[in-house]
Amino acid sequence: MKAPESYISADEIASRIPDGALIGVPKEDGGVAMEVTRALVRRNARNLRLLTVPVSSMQADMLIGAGCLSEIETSGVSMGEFGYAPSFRRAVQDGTIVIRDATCPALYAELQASEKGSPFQPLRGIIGSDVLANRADWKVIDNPFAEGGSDPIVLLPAVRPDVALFHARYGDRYGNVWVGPKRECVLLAHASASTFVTVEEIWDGNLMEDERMLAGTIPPVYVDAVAHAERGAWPLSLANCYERDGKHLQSYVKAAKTPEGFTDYLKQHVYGEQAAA
Amino acid sequence: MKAPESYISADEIASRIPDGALIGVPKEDGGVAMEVTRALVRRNARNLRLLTVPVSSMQADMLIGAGCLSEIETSGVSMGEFGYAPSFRRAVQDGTIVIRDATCPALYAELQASEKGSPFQPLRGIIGSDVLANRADWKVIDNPFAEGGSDPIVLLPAVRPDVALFHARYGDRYGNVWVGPKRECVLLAHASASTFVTVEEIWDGNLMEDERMLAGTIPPVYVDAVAHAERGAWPLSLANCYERDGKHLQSYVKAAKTPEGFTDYLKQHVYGEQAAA
Amino acid sequence: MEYTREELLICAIARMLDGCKNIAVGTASPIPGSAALLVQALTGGASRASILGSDIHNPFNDGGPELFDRAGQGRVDAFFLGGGQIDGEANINLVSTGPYPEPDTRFPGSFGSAYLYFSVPRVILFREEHSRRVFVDKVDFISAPGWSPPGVHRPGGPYALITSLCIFRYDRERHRFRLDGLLPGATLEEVRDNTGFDFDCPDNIGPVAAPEPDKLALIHSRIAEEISETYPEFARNRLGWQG
Amino acid sequence: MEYTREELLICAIARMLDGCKNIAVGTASPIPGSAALLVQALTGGASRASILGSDIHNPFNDGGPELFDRAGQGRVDAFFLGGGQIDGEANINLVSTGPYPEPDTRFPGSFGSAYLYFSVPRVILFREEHSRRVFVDKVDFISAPGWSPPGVHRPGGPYALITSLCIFRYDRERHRFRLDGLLPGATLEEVRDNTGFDFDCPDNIGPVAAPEPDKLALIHSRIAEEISETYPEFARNRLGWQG
Repeated sequence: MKAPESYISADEIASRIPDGALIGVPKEDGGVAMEVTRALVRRNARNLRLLTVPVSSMQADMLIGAGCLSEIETSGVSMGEFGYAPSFRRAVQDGTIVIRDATCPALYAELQASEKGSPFQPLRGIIGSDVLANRADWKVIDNPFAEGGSDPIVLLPAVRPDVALFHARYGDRYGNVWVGPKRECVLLAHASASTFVTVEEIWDGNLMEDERMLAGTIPPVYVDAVAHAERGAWPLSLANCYERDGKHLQSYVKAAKTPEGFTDYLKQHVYGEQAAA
Repeated sequence: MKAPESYISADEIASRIPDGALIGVPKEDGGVAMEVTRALVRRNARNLRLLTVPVSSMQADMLIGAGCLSEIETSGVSMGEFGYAPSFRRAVQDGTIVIRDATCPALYAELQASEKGSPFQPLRGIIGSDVLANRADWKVIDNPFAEGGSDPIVLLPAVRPDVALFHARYGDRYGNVWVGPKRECVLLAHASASTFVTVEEIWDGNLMEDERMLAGTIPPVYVDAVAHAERGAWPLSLANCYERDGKHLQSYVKAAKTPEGFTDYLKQHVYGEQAAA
Repeated sequence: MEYTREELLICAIARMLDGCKNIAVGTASPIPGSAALLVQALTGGASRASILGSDIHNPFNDGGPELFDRAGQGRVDAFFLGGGQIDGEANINLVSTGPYPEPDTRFPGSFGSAYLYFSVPRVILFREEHSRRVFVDKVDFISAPGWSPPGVHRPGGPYALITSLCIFRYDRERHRFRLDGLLPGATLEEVRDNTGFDFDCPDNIGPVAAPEPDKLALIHSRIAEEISETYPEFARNRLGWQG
Repeated sequence: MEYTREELLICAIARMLDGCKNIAVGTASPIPGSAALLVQALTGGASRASILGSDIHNPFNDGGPELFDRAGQGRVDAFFLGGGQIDGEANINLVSTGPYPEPDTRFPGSFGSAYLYFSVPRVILFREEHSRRVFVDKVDFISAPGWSPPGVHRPGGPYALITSLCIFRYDRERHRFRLDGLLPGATLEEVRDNTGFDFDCPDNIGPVAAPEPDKLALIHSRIAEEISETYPEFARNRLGWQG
């Protein structure tokens, strides 16, 4: 089915994400907008700050390798069974990127506070870790509901990304996008100032009017622009649509181990004529 | 389709809700388990405490009229366009029930704290209201993230219902229930110690294996027992299934205006042979 | 030009919603709902109406907390509240009269007022019964206060009060209502006689502006149809909808 | 009876999961995942295995926060963690070696450890490389501490540490590991030589108990098949699955 006329392209989305923006993105299997990620590299984006919800793989690594990021807040960047994330590791070791180490539920809590317009959310745990010791923006208070004795608890501040960016399974001509059970994408859209989405397929009909699709649909009040990008998560997976391209990921990890190899990879797969070959 | 053998009856659910239990229920259009409500009246339940999420109509009113409740925490009990809730009004005015007045988002916050295992959740607003003045269990602290000057904010304690009780559109033979976009029911199931559900229809297949149903499905890890109850929300509505029975609600309101009329109503519609006529 | 009281109020409210991007309307509110839909129609959708109870005119789907979350984020610009009692400082009482918790008359409860009154910039109070029973000097129970002391985070608050006799505007600096216009047939004396609180009044209080013809035409066609989904009897009996 | 190291470890872990109702297994964990599935099979589902990355053996569907919410409620009884470094007090480091934030070697990050180590009663540390590089006297960065002072809410914590040489149990009172059993071929001396922290050791340290025949049979049939969905190569190469 043809994309609605209101849809823009992945490159147009990239051009609407300004340098310096704080971008929230889902984890590897959550619907990663890789086509827009490549477009950000192509448009030579700079000083972006990435908030991974709560972890990332190739998306973060590629943006770091291409010099698009000045900062990353994350609970982990890894290529999973393909090994460590080469550009991430290099940049942190060389001190060329600011890293804000977090732990998964703390990142959800920061977004949930933003979703509610609350200044903070409490979270158990974390106390005594160097994660907490290195986060001046996280606070510890005494639980006011504790009975007898001190009961320290961490408060996470609300974090409102400038942009939520993800890839969804369906979009319709009314501006709805369907993420199914990927609640992280719903959270990201609710918590962020603006939301850009690529969709794999065009849904014939109104997703908000289909009782079965409704629970997994994000309505247009939260969505600023949609692009149609077939295989838009490639080489990562899209649930119930395609698996990740393990061979390609392996070759990426191998290439990215050196800056030269990474540059060659970009030439071939990002600047090349056909990215999603 | 026949109900799975693991299903029990609405009356069995009522018998598994012990006297004194704190029961969380959704609002009028959220899937109200009216058949179990009638069964609770039939089994002469006593000292139940009701937490309405966040408001209620006939369910709360009938339980109050029948003397099943000792306490209610609510943001509002009303029969909507059919007028005030007669048993609720009478019981509060006569002081025969303990009322814990709340405001809608505070009730969500109390459950969300329970869902996360957090001791509390912050919420803006409320300050200076008599709602807050009458809730010794709600606390006000100074927002630790405020820059310069005092910034009071309310903290709501986690509230964990003993029982979540609601009516859902579908149940399958694997113990899954489908509530579609009724996120309050998901929240209730997550936040409560146990969950009892009546379902309108039996779904042929596994709801967790249907990509389109997945986002609206509550898996069996949260569900303690399911009953099949056709028109189980009657005389209230079930989304995309049936409208509320306005004529019946009107006759209920009229009857419940006196204790005698209420007793007659119970005889006819709760103790009678065919409740959902 | 002939028009009904409902049409007058719909147009008056629509003027108050000027510039609001997101307008939310609660239950049992056909007149505010019609006004919100009117503004949505007039702005070509730039103003978005969210009618609680409507399947079509409600662009949300994420359950009960969503409205409050959006309000907390500053994403709801206008909302409507009523009150069993309303006093001169715009404190509203949706709970009970007399002593608490064992009152003389119990109302349903505070609903979302104790939150939305703080978070929504333009809260329009709508209470048709204009009597000293409703408009009191001091409410018996504050479901939500009309104003808050400095230091309390409060981007929202009361904007106007609409009754069957008149329209008041609320002065947030002085915590007082100011009479803004009379409804057809109502007099200043009648308003004073039936209002239990003190309010400001300009020297020459005039009538509420009549509905604009283009708005009236829209109300009779598209708006009547749209609101009929949620309030069929109102659309038929009050707006003459024959669909 | 012949068995492989993997089969031994699966059975050893399964014993540690006795009585756990909800067992969650994170990514890249085929051996813990097999153990969890084994316990699920042995208990007829009374113990429930939740394998991250599995479509079938994951009874949850509400997105990323759900695991942490459930753990916070006490609804997760056992979980597995690793560590780039682990020290004698069971502090774990998933972040980096050397100075922070510009380290010598950067690992992926703390993931959920700083939360789950506090909330899950039985956290089993699993780290096959048994070397002084991994098992250090003091970790360079504490992703999650092995113990907390009194007053810190902490229902969870470390339970055991499994390596390619041995199994340690953790003493929560003394914040120390105690050697519990040696893997086939490993000696106490070898463990001492390759462990950078001090640990307790009973006088007669014996081997880890051999797999029970009924468990071995299950592993070769049902468990191999079940784990093959998430870890096909592991099932094929390590458990001999030919499905």
